[in-house]
Amino acid sequence: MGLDKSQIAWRAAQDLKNGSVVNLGLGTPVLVSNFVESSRDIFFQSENGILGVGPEATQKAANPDLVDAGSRKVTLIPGASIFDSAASFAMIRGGHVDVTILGAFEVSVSGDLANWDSGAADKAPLVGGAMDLAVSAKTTWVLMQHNTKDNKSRLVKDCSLPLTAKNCVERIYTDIAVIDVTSDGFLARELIPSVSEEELRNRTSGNIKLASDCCVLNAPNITS
Amino acid sequence: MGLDKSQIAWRAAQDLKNGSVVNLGLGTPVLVSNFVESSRDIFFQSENGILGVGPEATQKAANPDLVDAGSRKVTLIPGASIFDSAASFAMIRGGHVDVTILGAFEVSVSGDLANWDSGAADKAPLVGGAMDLAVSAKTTWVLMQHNTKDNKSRLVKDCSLPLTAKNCVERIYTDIAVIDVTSDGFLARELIPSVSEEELRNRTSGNIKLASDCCVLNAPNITS
Amino acid sequence: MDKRRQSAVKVLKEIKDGSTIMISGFGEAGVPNTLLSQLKDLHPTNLTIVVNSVTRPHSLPHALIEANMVSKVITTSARGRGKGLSKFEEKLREGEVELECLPQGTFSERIRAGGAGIPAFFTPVGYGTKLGEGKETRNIQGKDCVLEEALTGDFALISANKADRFGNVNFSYTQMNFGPIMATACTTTIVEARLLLEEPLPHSHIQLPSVYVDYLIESEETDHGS
Amino acid sequence: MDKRRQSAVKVLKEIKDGSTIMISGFGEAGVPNTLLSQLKDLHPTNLTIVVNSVTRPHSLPHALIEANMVSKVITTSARGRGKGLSKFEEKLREGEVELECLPQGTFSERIRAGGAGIPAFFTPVGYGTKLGEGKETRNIQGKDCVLEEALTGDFALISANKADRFGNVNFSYTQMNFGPIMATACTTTIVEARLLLEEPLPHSHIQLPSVYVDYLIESEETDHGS
Repeated sequence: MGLDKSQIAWRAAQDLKNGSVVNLGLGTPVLVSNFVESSRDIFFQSENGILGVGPEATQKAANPDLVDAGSRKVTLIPGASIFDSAASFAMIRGGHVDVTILGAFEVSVSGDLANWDSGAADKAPLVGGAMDLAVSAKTTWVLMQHNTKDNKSRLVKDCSLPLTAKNCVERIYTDIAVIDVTSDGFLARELIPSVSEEELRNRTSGNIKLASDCCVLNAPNITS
Repeated sequence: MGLDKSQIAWRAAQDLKNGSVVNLGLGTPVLVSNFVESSRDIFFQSENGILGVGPEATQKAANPDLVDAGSRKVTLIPGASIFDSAASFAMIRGGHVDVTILGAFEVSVSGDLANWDSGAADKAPLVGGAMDLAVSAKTTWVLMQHNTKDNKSRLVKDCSLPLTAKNCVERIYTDIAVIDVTSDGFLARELIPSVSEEELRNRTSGNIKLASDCCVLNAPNITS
Repeated sequence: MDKRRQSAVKVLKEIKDGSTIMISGFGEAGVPNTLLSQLKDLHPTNLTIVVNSVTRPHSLPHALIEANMVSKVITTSARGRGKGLSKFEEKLREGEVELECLPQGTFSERIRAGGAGIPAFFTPVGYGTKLGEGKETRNIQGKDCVLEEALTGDFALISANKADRFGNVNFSYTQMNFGPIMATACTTTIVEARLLLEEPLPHSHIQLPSVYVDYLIESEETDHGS
Repeated sequence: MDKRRQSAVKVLKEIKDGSTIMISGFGEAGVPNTLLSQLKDLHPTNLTIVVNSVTRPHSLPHALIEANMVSKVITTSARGRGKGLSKFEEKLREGEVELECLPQGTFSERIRAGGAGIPAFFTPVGYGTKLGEGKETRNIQGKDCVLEEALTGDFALISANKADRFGNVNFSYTQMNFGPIMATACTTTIVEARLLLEEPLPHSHIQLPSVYVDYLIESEETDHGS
């Protein structure tokens, strides 16, 4: 069994540096904030105009005017600020966000990201802030299932779906591994105990190697 | 005797529409605000970031943090707002200022304006917000002496000094006349009683005509 | 100077067929529901709407499309929720509505540029993607960019918290989103606010200066503080 | 997180010879005099300074030039007051200092672009003038424009009224001017403020968000309210 979504988010949270500014995408990425203690002074940016998103609001305290980019009613942490959308994307595009953590359909061996258009027939496009974030953040990480439901690799030689941005992903957290995108291809940094190097290769399209110091990927049990 | 600076400013003030947004340049233009009653709801914009500049502050009330673009310590009128320089020039360049009133060295018959570089040897340039204002305001008016100290016309066929902007001036208020810049050349709308049509022609370079309904330009005595 | 108006209908009647309308809102925050619901009744047609999202089938921006009032949508988020097609997606498939989908930062910046007198700008976002196709490209300061033009509109419909009679506006939390920039980019801006004040807002509370606002209408929503 | 520092000197020592420094201020409002006076003592050289005006001979930006610390000035207002030449104008004549003079809106927008990740933009301002010479031109949406590139810096020196330990900043009236945009456009931003607070500023008082601020120094000026 691989990691569940919360465990993938937990693992990514361990790599965030104290004091950094982080934008979380919808889905699994937004769970990352559950695993960051407030003492770490990490500021979550939400592209609708918040720096310093706090925990989701209780139903009682919920204010319909205070939502994050995923339309969750949220709170603010001490030191939070609010601004308009042009200022928010000036912040993002200007490179002032340290880490953006996004979901993805595919990531290529050269770090190309496809996460905005699933190619479903007649469904209209939805890009939101994904392109701005992927192009502009100092670091782009992806959280995703290693494989699709029909067992295709989401790590690929070339993306088959429309690109979000070229050459932007630095690290991928999947349900079975932590993988860096290097000039030499995918490099597994950590692997869960139940998956062998051979299985990892079989489940991955595109060139993948194990780092010489590749560790065991262990995540705690998380009950939500 | 022609109008003095206060009288030129007074005359221009008569043409401002109630409720308009107006930016005043240094020198004679800034005097225009002395002749606008607060009941007219005219909002003076100052390019350092004020909409709603009020009268100059008394020495007692002066706040060194509240200055206009001419570094005068000023007050705010009710409804005034303050913003940063990028927002201020977004307001100006975006065409949200109705009238800009500027001083000038020369105005050409096609409305070209020269008001930022006197051509003095070795003196460095100073452009400030003049180009942005002249290009972008819905209407650009000029207040200036009709002639230089050595009796050259400041209304010219072609500007000899470096341009501020092309084809921007709509109306000129001088010490002897009110003149529109039309596709047919300068058109005097008002002329002071002591100056004849012939004298106006002699004191003006470039094609100038008298409007068929040209009026007498009278200004009250102003003691400051 | 008093920009407050009793009747939204009277003001909204200025919106003719074929107008371009910008609509504020992100998620459920800052959507001008009072104005949109009256606009729907007035039913101008052939509108271009500029709005961040039309994903929610029960939202009023989506309702304008369903009511056959809209010929073009400029947005960042067009995909209907769920696997089936939304009414908008059906109209899109039938070619009844035109769509321009933009990255949200490009969407914001094009609107800001429209209000700020910047006719066009280069941005690295969208380069090498389907949304950058057909756009002029250039490498500037080492970055591959696409050229984007300013976006302007005829009417901005904005939701806010408080406004004074001069037209100065204050927003509540993330209600702000696209409101301030859309107000700068449109010929006529109509703001609905929960509280319309006789007395001027203090300058430190003003998030949208009066010069950008033409009419103020009382919102039918309740105040959520700021 | 606490960005407050006791010693301005320690922070300013990071400014090496050859750095590009943006300096806030319009008239006498918002000039970071505490930081500039200490910087003058530290005397880094070959600096490029980006500052709205160097017209006043007794101002500290002018003093940096007089002290032979500056090799290039990017400004909107270079002309010294009076008919004689200022020290800066003398150095300019002798070719000891380079000058780039910009329309103030272009100056502001290039700095904003630097902070906002917009590598270049078109503006109608300056077209057909001496300040537009040598710049690429294009007619867009009926307007003749020049192309302007983003401006960035190594250090921003900003004057403000209040700041909290996170680095959130509040300005007093027109003290704001170039402060917020310069802070976004520089790698390192140093803010001097009259009041440094342990408690966070309320979000509605924040005019420059913490992410843009690296160090806070107490200003030697007095509080003039906001």
